[in-house]
Amino acid sequence: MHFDAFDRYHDKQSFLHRLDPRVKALVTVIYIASNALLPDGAWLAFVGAWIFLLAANLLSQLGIGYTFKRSIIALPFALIAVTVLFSMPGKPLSSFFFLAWDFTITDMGLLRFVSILIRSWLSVQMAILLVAATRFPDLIHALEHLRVPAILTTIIAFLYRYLFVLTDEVFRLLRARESRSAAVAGNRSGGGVLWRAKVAGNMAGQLFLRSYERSDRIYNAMLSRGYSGHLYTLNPHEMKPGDYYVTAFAIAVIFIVQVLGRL
Amino acid sequence: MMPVTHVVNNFEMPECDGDVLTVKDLHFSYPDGHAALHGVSFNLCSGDKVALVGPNGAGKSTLMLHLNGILGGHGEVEVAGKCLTRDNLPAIRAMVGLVFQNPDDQLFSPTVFEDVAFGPLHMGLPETDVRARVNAALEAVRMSSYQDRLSHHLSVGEKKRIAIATVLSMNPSLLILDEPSAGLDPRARRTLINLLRELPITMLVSTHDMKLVQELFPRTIIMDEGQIVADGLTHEILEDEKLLTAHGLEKP
Amino acid sequence: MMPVTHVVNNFEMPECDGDVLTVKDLHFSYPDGHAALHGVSFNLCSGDKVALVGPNGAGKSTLMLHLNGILGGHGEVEVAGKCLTRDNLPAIRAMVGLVFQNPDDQLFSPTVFEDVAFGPLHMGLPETDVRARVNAALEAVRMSSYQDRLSHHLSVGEKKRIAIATVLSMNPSLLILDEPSAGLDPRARRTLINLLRELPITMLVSTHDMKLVQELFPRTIIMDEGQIVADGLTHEILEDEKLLTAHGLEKP
Amino acid sequence: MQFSPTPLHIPDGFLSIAISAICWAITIVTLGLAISKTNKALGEKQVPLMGVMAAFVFAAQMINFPVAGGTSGHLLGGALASIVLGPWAGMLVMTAVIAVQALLFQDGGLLVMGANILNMGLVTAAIGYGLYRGVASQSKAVKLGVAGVAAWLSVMAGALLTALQLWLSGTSQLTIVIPAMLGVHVLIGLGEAFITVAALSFILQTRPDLLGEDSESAKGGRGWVLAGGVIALAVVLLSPFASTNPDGLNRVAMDLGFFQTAQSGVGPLAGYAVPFLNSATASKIAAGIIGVIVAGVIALLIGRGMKSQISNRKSPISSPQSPISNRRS
Ligand SMILES: Nc1ncnc2c1ncn2[C@@H]1O[C@H](COP(=O)(O)OP(=O)(O)OP(=O)(O)O)[C@@H](O)[C@H]1O
Ligand SMILES: Nc1ncnc2c1ncn2[C@@H]1O[C@H](COP(=O)(O)OP(=O)(O)OP(=O)(O)O)[C@@H](O)[C@H]1O
Ligand SMILES: [Mg+2]
Ligand SMILES: [Mg+2]
Repeated sequence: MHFDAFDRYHDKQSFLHRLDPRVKALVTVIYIASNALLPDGAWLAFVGAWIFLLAANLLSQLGIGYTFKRSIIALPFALIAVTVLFSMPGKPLSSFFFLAWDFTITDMGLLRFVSILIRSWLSVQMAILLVAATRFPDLIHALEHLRVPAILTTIIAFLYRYLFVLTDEVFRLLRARESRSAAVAGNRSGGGVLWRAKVAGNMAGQLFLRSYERSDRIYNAMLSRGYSGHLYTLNPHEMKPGDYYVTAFAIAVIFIVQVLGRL
Repeated sequence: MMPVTHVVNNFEMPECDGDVLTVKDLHFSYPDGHAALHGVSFNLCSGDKVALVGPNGAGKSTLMLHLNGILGGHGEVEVAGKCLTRDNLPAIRAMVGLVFQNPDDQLFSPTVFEDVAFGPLHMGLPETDVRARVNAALEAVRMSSYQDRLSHHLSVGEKKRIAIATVLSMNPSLLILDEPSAGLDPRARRTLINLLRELPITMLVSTHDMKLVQELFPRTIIMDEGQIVADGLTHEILEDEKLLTAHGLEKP
Repeated sequence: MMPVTHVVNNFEMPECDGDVLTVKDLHFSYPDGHAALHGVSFNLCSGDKVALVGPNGAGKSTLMLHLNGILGGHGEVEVAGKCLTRDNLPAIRAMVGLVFQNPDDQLFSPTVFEDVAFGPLHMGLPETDVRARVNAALEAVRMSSYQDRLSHHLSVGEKKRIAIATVLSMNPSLLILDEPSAGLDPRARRTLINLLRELPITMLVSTHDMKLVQELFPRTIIMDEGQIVADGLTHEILEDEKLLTAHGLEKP
Repeated sequence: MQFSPTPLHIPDGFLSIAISAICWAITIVTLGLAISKTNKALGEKQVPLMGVMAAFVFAAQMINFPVAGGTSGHLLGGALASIVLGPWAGMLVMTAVIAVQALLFQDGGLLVMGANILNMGLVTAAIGYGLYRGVASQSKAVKLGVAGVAAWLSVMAGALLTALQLWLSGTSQLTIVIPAMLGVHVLIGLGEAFITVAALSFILQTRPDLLGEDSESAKGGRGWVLAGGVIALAVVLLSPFASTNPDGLNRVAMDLGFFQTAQSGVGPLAGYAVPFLNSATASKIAAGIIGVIVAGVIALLIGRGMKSQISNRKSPISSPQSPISNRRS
């Protein structure tokens, strides 16, 4: 089976794809931090940040719809912020009754709610762009260069590699359970909730043991190729002049956006 | 490259209208767009023992997953005259026993007993029936003494047999096995062959082991690139070297 | 039941004193007390291609794990005249390339390049040498264009070949393969056979695939219950049906 | 597929930068400790082990079971991971899982990753391990029972922390977010507890050595029992109070004068993402300093770019492009 569906990388020969992964990771984080720093209702700055996103999108050749479609993932979380609609002091805009409560939407509340959504929407899209235009192994290298401790990047690299192996295994287990989840006429099928939870727990335990034993075998494979506690990797990336210029330019633009937000 | 379709002459197949299984013009694409089946049709009759062969990626496992409704493509699948629909699904799963290639995928409970009892328990049978079915299923694969063993500690060959017992306990009328002999040593393989020969159930078995095909199955279906390219008597198909090599197979 | 030891007469084995590998009276028990090897002795000479066969649980994998010091039992293991000691370990691991049965255990890096470079990097070679070795190894298994591919996107057959490349990049003088052909379809199996035939390295290969043994290896060693019960020319061993059936094997 | 974002994975944009930074600080310090401890205590064998275990937690989160009415329970894994691997390794494993979920699937944001790791990785591991260690020498039934409680509490703790962070960021109203988060997670926590207990009993049955007295996971000190107990107690005491009387919590925060800006009903930091940029003069000064720094960074980057351009031009032959860098040009 192929769970390549997990891999969010989208192969293209674009400017953004060729950029050094460090640059992409760094600029993405700065951009997201900048969004978080923008005050509520800084419309001009939001537009600026959006243009920055559009430009990046254009450079990636992925099409504007690409990140837009995927950004829907953060939408459910917006529910959490709905309460600010009613709770900020301000001019009442409209009010309604619901289950004996009186809800009043204020203008400040609306302003804050919309601002939170815009910030989140822009940030999520930039993160989507990052992983769509950067192969995950390159992203791991970028983390290494950005001084993330080696033990963490190594765990992440293993996680990425075995993610596919183990999720395949889980899906096969789930299939096996499904294909034996039968019923005969006249009986209530399915068993009790506790029994079902126990079966799920057994599957988790089963998976744990197999993963544990697999890690033993992998360790053996590493030993037989000379592993002795240290991991060495080649540095496959070199910062090119263009990479520095792009970083500088991006930071300058983000700074301008910040200034716009505080005018 | 389009697969070459060969017409196998001089046929002497058991005649029936597919009383156990009818598949008609089945099409299926995976979510990533890969078209794994395009237009598969065949029948299985009560008592048939049929081999399903073909190169890696031919679509054998995909086809098998359709037969008890784990995957749902376009086309018609009828089990014992019942169409495969959402409502029929649980009933059809009670009739079609699917054994996966890797017994580790099949066995998710700590003990052999719990695993074999899963199907009957899920059907909501009373305890005495469950025990009777477990005993009968383990008896059939000759593993009665293994009830309380931990599945984790069994050898591959033993696991395979338990995996078969987990579906036998559901009293299926059709047994579907995905590559049952992979990874077994010759002795375990021989035991498995004898077991399959003795089981009095209709079965469809996918395999890469052409010798197994020759020994066990009167009828063979060859799949390649999501289509059935041959369906006929095994001894005739195995004579047709051109057909075999065209689909990456070899004479045993 | 004690294994029956057969003396194979009429021997015409390449004569040497084990210039690549000498194993003398090797004993090993797993921590849980299970005695997996009792008294294994054999030699490998430069250029030998030897098959290691025997039923599940015979101790084949256990023996192979001793040959580059992952397990350490009692007895003598000499690689190219060097005793296997703690100090020699890195040097010996550079000489003995061990490929595990499951390529998913062997390929633990995200990309093919990183995996094939792992061995040379840990030998402390400079970057240009590492790159040269990776290229040569991938060339040898005809997978040069796969450098930047992600390991999890490969098919089983491709993974197997990359797994072999990961040890070839260490320029081993002895290649040890644990069940290389399991799970491959006939076409992929054929490709692998051709690859092994062309590789000009001494190799010891464990397998359940008696046809592979017949086609590829002039010499065969049979193990059962932790002991070597036969060691001789393949064509002679395959004629001895009594020997084969006594150890759960079959003529191809 | 079970990749719908759970209410515990906070996306970017929902936490203020101050709260994100505070959470990052706590997370980084804890992880630093975890790394130095694991480096010291565990052999080189632990690297592949932790990596594969991280993949295990990730995959195990997909194992679900139907509860009722189309909903299903599944696993978070923090408590289970720390019980079987030990607390520090468990934290590192959970960190990797959360990082990959954020990086690869946008399940949780980047800037708020510190908070997500804190809520779902560190606190869950501390509670899970601490409580379990406290009864490690008891009978199997007691161990499993406590593990279940610990798993449930770990989820509640994560939910409570998430709610507090959202409130402190001025994203949600306390009176609503606390009862909502805790209410939803009472059920999710039950699923966590069931699966954790069943998985542990599976392991105890098949490989008891992995959880035995001289296993890797048993090497945590008594300090963990204390830490886990204290955090769990805090959750137990705070949750009912917070959910029945969130206004009270709001009042307490104001009375204690933690935040001068706490005038609105929303939360202490309401209205401004950066409270310390509030007053006009401070804001101007800060803006000036940041401006200078940004200009400096930009100049540095351009300088570096020019330098590497020159060095590239000087030695086109002596530094042949490696195959790896070739593929990117
Ligand atoms: N989950 C999936 N998503 C996308 N494509 C898939 C998936 N599973 C299988 N495929 C593809 O569908 C085709 C048929 O696969 P299938 O597993 O049915 O082949 P098979 O005949 O069983 O092969 P094998 O002999 O290797 O088991 C292959 O090309 C495979 O790559
Ligand atoms: N880690 C272990 N702990 C205890 N016993 C083990 C362990 N690994 C293997 N054994 C036992 O040692 C014996 C030899 O196992 P080994 O894996 O070497 O067999 P094998 O010849 O490779 O078999 P196969 O053909 O199935 O691969 C078996 O009885 C097995 O159960
Ligand atoms: Mg298949
Ligand atoms: Mg073996």
